[in-house]
Amino acid sequence: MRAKTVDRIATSVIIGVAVLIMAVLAALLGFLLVRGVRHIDFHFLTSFPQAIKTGGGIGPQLFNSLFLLVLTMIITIPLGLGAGIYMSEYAKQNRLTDFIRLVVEVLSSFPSIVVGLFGLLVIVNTFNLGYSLLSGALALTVFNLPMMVRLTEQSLRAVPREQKEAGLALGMSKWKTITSVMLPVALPSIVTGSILAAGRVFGEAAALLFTAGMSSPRLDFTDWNPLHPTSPLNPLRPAETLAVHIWKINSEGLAPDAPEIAAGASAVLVIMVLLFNLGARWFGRVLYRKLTASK
Amino acid sequence: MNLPATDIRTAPAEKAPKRQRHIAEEFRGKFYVYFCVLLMIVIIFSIVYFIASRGLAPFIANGVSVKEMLFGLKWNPEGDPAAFGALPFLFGSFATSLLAAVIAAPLGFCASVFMTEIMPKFGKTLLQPAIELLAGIPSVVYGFVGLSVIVPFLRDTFPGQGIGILAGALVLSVMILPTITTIATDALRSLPSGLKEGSYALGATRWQTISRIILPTTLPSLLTGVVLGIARAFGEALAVQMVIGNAPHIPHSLFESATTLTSIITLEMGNTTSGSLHNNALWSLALILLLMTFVFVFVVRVLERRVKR
Amino acid sequence: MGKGKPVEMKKSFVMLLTLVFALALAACGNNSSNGSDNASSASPSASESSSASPSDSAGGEKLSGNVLAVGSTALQPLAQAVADKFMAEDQYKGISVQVQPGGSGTGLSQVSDGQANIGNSDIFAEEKLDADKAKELVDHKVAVVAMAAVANKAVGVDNLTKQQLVDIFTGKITNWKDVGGADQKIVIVNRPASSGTRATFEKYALGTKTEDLQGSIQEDSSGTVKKLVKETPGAIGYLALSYLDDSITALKYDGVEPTADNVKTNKYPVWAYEHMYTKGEPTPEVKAFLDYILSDAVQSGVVVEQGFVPVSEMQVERDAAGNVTNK
Amino acid sequence: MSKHAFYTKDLSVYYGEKQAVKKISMEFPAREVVALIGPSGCGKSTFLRSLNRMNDLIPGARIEGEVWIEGRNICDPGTDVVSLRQRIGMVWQRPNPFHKSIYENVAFGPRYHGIRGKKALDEIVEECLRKTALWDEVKDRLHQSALALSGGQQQRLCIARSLAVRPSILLMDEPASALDPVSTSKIEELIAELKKEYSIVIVTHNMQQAARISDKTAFFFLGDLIEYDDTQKMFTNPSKKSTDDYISGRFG
Repeated sequence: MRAKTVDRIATSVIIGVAVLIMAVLAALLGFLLVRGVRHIDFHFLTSFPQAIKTGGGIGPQLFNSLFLLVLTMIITIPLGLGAGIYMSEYAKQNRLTDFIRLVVEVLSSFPSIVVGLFGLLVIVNTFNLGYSLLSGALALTVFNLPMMVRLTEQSLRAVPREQKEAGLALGMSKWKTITSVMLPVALPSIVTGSILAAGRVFGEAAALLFTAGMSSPRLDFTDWNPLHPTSPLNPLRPAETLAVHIWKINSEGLAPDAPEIAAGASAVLVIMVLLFNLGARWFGRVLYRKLTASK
Repeated sequence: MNLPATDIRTAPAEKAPKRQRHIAEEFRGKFYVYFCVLLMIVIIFSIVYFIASRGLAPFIANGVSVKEMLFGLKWNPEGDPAAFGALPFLFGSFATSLLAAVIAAPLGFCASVFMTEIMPKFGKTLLQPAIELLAGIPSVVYGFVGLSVIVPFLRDTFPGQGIGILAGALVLSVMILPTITTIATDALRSLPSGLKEGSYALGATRWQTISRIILPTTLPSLLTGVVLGIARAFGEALAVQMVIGNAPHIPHSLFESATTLTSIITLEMGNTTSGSLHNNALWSLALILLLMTFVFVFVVRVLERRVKR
Repeated sequence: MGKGKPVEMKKSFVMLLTLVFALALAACGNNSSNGSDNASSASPSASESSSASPSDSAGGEKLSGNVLAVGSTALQPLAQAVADKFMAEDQYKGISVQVQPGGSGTGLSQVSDGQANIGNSDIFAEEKLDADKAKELVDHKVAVVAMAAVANKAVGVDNLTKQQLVDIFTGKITNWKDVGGADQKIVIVNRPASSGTRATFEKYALGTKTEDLQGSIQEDSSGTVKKLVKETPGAIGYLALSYLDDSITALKYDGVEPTADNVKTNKYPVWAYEHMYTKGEPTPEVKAFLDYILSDAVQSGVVVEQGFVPVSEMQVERDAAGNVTNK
Repeated sequence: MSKHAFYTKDLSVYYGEKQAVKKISMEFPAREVVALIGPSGCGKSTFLRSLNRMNDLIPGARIEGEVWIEGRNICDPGTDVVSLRQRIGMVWQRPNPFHKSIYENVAFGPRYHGIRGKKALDEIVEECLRKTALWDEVKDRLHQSALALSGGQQQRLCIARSLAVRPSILLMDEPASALDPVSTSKIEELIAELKKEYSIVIVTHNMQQAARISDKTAFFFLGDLIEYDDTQKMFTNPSKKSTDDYISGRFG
């Protein structure tokens, strides 16, 4: 009898905690969205920020965040796939592999600020890339790479062994088997995972303060030549991302409506992360269905 | 009978170049993956090298003693005499991250038990995405919410100014909850179902099964999650800096301004000139952060080895 | 297979070695090219600026190139606003000015190392850099920033003497009632010890260096300081004049109100120059920008709008050691 | 064509320290079906998988001895395993079509081996699908995903896929054990058809199946080849007692 009472109490505590977590999340989202959403309109999303006047927008920041994300992914995905393929297919069971595994683990747990400082010292100063999108993308690659490697490794390992053997049995090289037979099977989970990882890149700020910089040149959205300094596509220009912008206006904002802009920008950021989350699931499912089931 | 083996690809002469092709293809592929792996190794070594090259300078070139850095109570690198005691920062970092883990760990365990044992369907469709969403929210947003909600709440409820270790720990606990929960959930899910069913078959209640069978067997995995959570909390910079107050002292209470390693670095790095002793002392703190990462990874490894056994 | 394995391992080892070697080579190549980059142009993103017309700008030819200004977060909004205006001017169309915050220290080290063309700083270079490095830098004072001690509205005090301020910031006075205000514990919202703003405040308001007190708050950013002072009962801090508004009380200093007019005459002494440092004499496009920021239109326009005091209107001058002379 | 498609000589396979296959020498006649039978873990699958060196993939696996196919010893370290495997088709217990369309599943191999041109590929696809009696079932949906097919169809597609690269030998590892009886009988019919062109080695747990489809049967036990003879003799009058015990169901 007593055991049953204890069981009932414990169960209700656990359910209580689950409810609490949901409540915290709901409150958090509610707080951010309620305070922020009413500031979001087309003008806010597309116009330039104002230093001391009201009515500033977050257009360039939003663009920078997305562009930085694309740049980071362009660098990370091929490298991450390569190293992930190594870990799952080419690594032999020896000390070297253990060591590489350790490297991946350590790399993924570096604090972002340490990576940012490293970026400042090496990428920004020593390699002389300056505060730029490229520097930021390289620093973000440092975090994202281990995630991508693990993701690729796990996804490839989850591919049934018979798939690989089927490729090899047709007389294909191992490399061809991996890239043409195994990767397509692993693709849905890799895509889902990397979109989720991309969401994290989107919100990163600490490392970018030191690498991508905290301001943008006055972007000229009519000039799409990547070599021009004010072109939005120039990877060597400094760029303030949305997350950095929130940090900056929270700390230094002079505009009278700085709190509203911060709230609006936070809401945009959270909505983007939400979209990434939902998008990743949806896209992964669609991709899986497309690659497996009949149309 | 016409052997199909010879009707289309007939000439053995054709085989030779083809064989070359697949060998070349394999070589290119291998070269590429080795390059990627090597790049990772180069990255990690250069991170350690560059940070150490700056971070060790105060000890080597300026004669700051390691003992002072680790156990000194006074931080005043531009004072006369300069003082480099980083103990308050170490204390702040450990206090906030451990406290955050103390808050988040039970919550995370309960959530994962809920998701695996009590209402798996609801957990999988609602709670799990919700928790993953918590992981995706940017840290600046957490700092913003902490400063706008948690700090005023603590200020009104408890003595003190609201900022301090508790505020930092609360913010961090929400941030590391996903890490702990996800790993705990994975561990619980991977339990052989026979284990549970055996226990139920003996007439044990759900809670008895959970507390006597499930938690003990998954303990190392659960601890792994907690350690990873602590590691994340330890390295978090902006969110903590916004709510902790940043006084370079060991606080007397949870509601008094304190500093962490990360917050002092973000606070002062921009104000110091590169190459100055003060600047290098900050790099030393970054080096400590780096070394702590190694410690955390080591602890996780030890725990994982126990899981495997 | 038994025999095949070592062969394969050897192959991969050779491959690794080759890679290491190739990378090392690439790194060397990179370094040397960087070195030459540095020599030819001051700014990393200004690889095109070396092609800028060198010294014939007097001939009325259009200038072009990149200018990178890095440093003080306090100066950044002003510099950015001026840069935006500057680039909108027809005759400077070819020049691209980029302003980066990052802190005075970063600005000074980057201009000194040649990574930036302009180093923005709240303080004199002599106070941060080694003497020989500081000597290479040329100072351009572009504005004056004044700071006011500010307090939470509920403390019931609107004036503090210098001695009272010192006592508060050194922890001798811990309650507002001791300076004639409400019975409320004082909460200090300070800047980090390395901050230029704090250095100015200590030098000209307190006249002494202070140490961080137990329980005091250190925030580097004006926005956060303002928020905390506004919300925390009994809080005291200090802010640039541009951040002052009705939500907080700006304290008089020895009875003098912190206004631009009082700053110009040095009646209100808590002010400092905003510096733009260049390494050696500025290149033509940098000079064009500096001249622009010092032009009357800008000084009486954007500078005042942003709450700074124009340098030209200062009736006194102050050197790095703090000696004041009348102009 | 020689009498033997291929043969092994003193072939041993080790997993780490454990010897899974013990010095087996066997000859496989051309264009006949050889069934490998024996209780689970007797080494028959391992033996099969070492015939195209698929065991290379398993960490810790090691081969000793010789396997001679088309005048080459494939266990020789210098052997080009990749080219070798093209000559040996393989079919697994569980159907494992590529995550591609039906057409691509078949065309993928030949295209990799250098056959370009839509027409040539189309011909191969049709030919292989016809050989596996799949053509009529799928000819209208060649470009749909192969994973939408039923299990039995998938297995036949996998056979078609391996035929497309023109092997001379087919290795089948319990190809029907995951299928329903109807699909199983289709596969068995197919095997009977295919042995006109290919030498087939099949691992099976199903005694009746071995008796129905094979020309010769080998009985494995604990890594040893106990007996290898014509199927008819094996099932009616085995020379070893343990073979008799196994076939009549007294153990295993």
